Amino acid sequence: MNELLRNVLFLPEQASTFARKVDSLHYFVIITTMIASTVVGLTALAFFVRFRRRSETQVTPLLNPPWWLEAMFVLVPLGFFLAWFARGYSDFVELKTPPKDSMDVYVQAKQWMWKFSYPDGPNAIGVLRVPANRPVRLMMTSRDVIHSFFVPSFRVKQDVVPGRYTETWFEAIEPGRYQILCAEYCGTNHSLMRGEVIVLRPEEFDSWLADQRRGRALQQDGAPTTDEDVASVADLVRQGEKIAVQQGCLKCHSVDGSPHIGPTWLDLYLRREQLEGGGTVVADEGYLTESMMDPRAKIVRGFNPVMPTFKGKLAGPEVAAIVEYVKSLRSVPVEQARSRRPVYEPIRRR
Amino acid sequence: MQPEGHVQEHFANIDVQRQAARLGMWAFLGTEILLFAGLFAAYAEYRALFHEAFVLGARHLDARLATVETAVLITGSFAVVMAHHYAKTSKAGMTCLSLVVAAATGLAFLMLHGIEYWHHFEEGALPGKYYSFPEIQTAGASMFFTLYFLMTGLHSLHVMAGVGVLAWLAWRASMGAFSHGNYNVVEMGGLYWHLVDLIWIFLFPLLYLV
Amino acid sequence: MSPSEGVDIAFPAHHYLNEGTTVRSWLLTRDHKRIGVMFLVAVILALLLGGTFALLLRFEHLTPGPTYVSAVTYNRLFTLHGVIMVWFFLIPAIPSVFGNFFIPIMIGAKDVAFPRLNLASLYIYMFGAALTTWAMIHGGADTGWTFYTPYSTTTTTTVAPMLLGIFILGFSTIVTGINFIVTIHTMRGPGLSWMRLPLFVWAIYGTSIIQVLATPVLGLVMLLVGVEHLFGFGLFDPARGGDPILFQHLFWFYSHPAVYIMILPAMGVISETVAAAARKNVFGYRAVAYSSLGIAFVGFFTWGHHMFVAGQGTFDAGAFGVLSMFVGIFTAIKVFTWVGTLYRGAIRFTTPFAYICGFLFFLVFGGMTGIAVATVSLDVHWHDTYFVVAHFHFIMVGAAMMGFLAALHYWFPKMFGRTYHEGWGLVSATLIILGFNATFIPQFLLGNMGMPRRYYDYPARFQSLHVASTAGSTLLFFGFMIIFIYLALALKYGRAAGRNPWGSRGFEWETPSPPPLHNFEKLPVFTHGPHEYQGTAEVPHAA
Amino acid sequence: MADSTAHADHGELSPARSALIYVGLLALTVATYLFSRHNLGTWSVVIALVIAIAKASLVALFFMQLWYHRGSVRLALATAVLWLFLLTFFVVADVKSRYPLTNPNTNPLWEPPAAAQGHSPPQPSPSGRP
Repeated sequence: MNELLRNVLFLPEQASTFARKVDSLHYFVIITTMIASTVVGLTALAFFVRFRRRSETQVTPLLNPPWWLEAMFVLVPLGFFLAWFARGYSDFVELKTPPKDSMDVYVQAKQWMWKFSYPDGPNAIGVLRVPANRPVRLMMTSRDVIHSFFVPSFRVKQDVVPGRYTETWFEAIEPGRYQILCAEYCGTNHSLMRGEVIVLRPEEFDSWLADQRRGRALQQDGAPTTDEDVASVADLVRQGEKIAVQQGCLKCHSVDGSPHIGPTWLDLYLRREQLEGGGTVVADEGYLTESMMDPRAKIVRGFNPVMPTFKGKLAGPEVAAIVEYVKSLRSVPVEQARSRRPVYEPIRRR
Repeated sequence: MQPEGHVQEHFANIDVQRQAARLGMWAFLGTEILLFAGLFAAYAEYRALFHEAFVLGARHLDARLATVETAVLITGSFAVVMAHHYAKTSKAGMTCLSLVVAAATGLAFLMLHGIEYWHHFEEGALPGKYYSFPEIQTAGASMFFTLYFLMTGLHSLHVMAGVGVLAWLAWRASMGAFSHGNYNVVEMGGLYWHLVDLIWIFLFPLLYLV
Repeated sequence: MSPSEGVDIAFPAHHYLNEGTTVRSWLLTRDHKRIGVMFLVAVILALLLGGTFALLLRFEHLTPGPTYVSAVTYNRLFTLHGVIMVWFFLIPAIPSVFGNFFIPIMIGAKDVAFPRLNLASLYIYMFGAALTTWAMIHGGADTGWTFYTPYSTTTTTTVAPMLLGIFILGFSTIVTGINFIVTIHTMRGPGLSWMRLPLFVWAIYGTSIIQVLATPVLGLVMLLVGVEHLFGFGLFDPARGGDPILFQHLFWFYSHPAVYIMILPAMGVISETVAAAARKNVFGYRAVAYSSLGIAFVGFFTWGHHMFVAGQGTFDAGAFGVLSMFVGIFTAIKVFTWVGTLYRGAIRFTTPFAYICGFLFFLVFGGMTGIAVATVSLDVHWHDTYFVVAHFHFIMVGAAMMGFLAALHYWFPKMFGRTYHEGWGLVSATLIILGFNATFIPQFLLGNMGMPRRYYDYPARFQSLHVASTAGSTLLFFGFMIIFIYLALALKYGRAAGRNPWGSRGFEWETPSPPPLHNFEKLPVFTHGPHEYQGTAEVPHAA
Repeated sequence: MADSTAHADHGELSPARSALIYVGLLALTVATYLFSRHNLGTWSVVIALVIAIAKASLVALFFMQLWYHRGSVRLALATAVLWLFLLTFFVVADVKSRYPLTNPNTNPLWEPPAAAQGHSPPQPSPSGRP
């Protein structure tokens, strides 16, 4: 039945857990719509044939509906609509709250291409590799205008707002290749901004990831971008360390916890810092990047404001790499596979 | 318009015509309120986001000068109410005088506001990419001044339009056009001026005091 | 009802058309009927222009790659199609043409409340149209009619003049809205209480409330985008802390009520024409009257369903989702009433009735798909795909256009005193209904397959449906051409229609057609509601 | 829709009453200024708005003579103010209930779009795509 209806309505295959749930509501809504409109059309035609005008001076009675008939005709559609809303909204909230153990992928949309970077894995242009049967959370941002990440087979779509992060998640259920399209108008080649999600079996994915991390598979998937040097070093964290050394961060920030000119980076991530002018701040990605761009905004108590600003000197991906590097400096040993942050609380509880 | 209140041919009587004019004016005032509604919504959102920058920005603005401006506008409103009263009791001279006073308060408001703008131009507290004000550097500071200039700028445009209307009414009053039979136009001009004052009554605390 | 051929009816000697025949008497007229006719000409020109853009878009989609237009031109074409059809045809169509012409006649008034303001509305519309045409010739914007920031503020195409053109046009809508509200409130004839008002007047009253309360926010948004585009104030610029989603809030706060500005007058027309075609009183007058107001008020609470996937909060998504469901019930009441009016009526199949049938089917199907798209989880897949394109074209071309054509045919005898050729009317109606289905049913399926909107080049798997849709659109185009041909011919060669060719008990059929300058020989006194046919049905052409 | 056609204005705004209201408005203006001098935290917003609403209703009811005209005229003002509140409420509710990182200022990673400004959209062919 599901396959029949899916083909009749030209729906793409259901390749994610969310797709199957949405399609069942979809069938119910579309079938009710078709029935209702044909019933109205046929009744109108039946009334026409039955009550056509027989003579010019024909007299028609004055009829007004009893209140209950009118009330029924309001409440019955309203009942349908509210039922659809209830089911629809619960699915939507579920789509908006990614599960705790989902794998993190950073997505960067840029005028007319997609770029995916795994926190502790490789970068890729236009091709997103994900393991099957595991939730994947996408943290998406755009470099210029609003785009929209849309995978028809997963029934998932989320606008990508410039300068901010929007998030969505999906759990692919069967391996295969599924097309990514941009759904929000973003300029001349909005229609050519396509990509591909390649769903691999979990063990296949882990071996691919391991290869990438060892930097062996050097050739990049999809087309290399011309105007941006794609980091060849597989590991974003190691790349962050390389940049931190180049930029001279480590001259002031120690990585082993010893006191230095600037606060140490060991266990810095998610630590509550006491600020100079009173008040505290949690050192999350936001604070880390802000203190790189605008060091004097929030000074940690006990340190003097000597840090130069890196605004304009560090591009977005480099800042992200340094932030990853800071996050990886933990006195507790780093678990390779799982990424634990940022901590997600379901939206409802807050 | 003949002096004794010309009833346009398609209205039943003078009262219907006045009620029609009043309803039409109020519908227009409704559109003005909604025009500013968009800006109030933008103000509410950005205040919720950049609370710190908005408080610093408000503290930086000259609240004393703004209080004087509010008093000036309220005086203008009072003058218009008196003009309406005089027009109804056919005192052409007093109507013209109070309308001139009202227009003068409008000009005074614009001048005071001009001084404020000049002050901001000097110190570089300008909207968007022109923002180069050293004192407030927190996130969203330029947003406060963007909203400040948009809201007060749009309001000043309306004050200018109001002064134009009042001047035209004053000129008509000096020609003796308004009397007990025909004071409706003064009431309409007054309604518009009161709305301009009403909007400033809300702009004043939101931008200068909180 | 095709007027009986035999009787030759006298064409009234004096009427508003030959009151003054100089061009100056037309350009400076304060007669609401002439302003209505001038708006009709302007609106039809806009329809033709917008329609040709639609055809260009459809032909471009015959093949996936570039067919005959470059990407930038295609983006400009769909922007212009959107802007012209929304602001220059659909919003002014029924209120400014038939509202202007018939509201004073229906409520027994000589003219609208502010005649000079009414003429000003026409000239503001002309000025806005001229500015937008100038912007169109100079490249025109490529941002879509929604002007989403930050693309609209960072694109290098001429966005500012088009924004100014729409800003000015907004005033024309506001002024028309104010005019009608005051006219209906203060100038009803003796004995005409609110509950005896014709349903078309109720619909136009609801539309005017939306026009007056929603259009200022559009004016502000156009101003803000223009200022941001030219001077970079940073209100929506993400780099300076601005929020592009705030623009969407302000834009859709206007644009969703705007779609009710487009559909509500059409519903008013259908309420009139159904009662006249079935020669029966409307089945539940009070429900239809209040539902017009219901749509006008509740329509303002639902704009967020355009932004479910734009990054909106889950609370807002839920609130807007529920409220969108409530708007649907008012349309449901109206549909129930129209079908109920046909029950035990005396229906004659005329061209307006053909459009009524088309209207009913498209409104129910379009409306229900609208509710489906407002169901939050389904919208995630459908948003910005051809499913949404098909939904709003079902409502705008399917319902609002059918309403406009029904009004044009139903009131053509009253406005111009002549009747059109009934046979050609039915031919064009069938062509349009079939052509419309052939154009937009495939687009529903395209949307399901995941074909995004505003795509110049598309993956090959969508091609067959695009070709079907293009074929349908040519059918639709020919349907419209036939209408304009036989209506233009009827202007000159149509038979004199007489006072009441349809035998309708609407108030507007009391005056001769075309009506005299001040609408009535003597002011009517209202003793009963409209469309009350019980008792002896009046024989048509009683002079 | 209370019907308010053609009925005489009952009662008038006498000069004495309008002078009284004028003085009241000035007093409220000074009061709100004084309140704002010392920072009362969130209370300062509430007080400022309460005083502003009081002043606004004085102007609307007496100066604009809503006190003397019933019906549709009041409805016009009430609807406009309700729409203002409606728009503001949903915009702020959206900002509060959004995914936190979608709001501005928590992510200064974003540098000014100097690159985007210079974008000339009609690039002949997108990088690397057919």
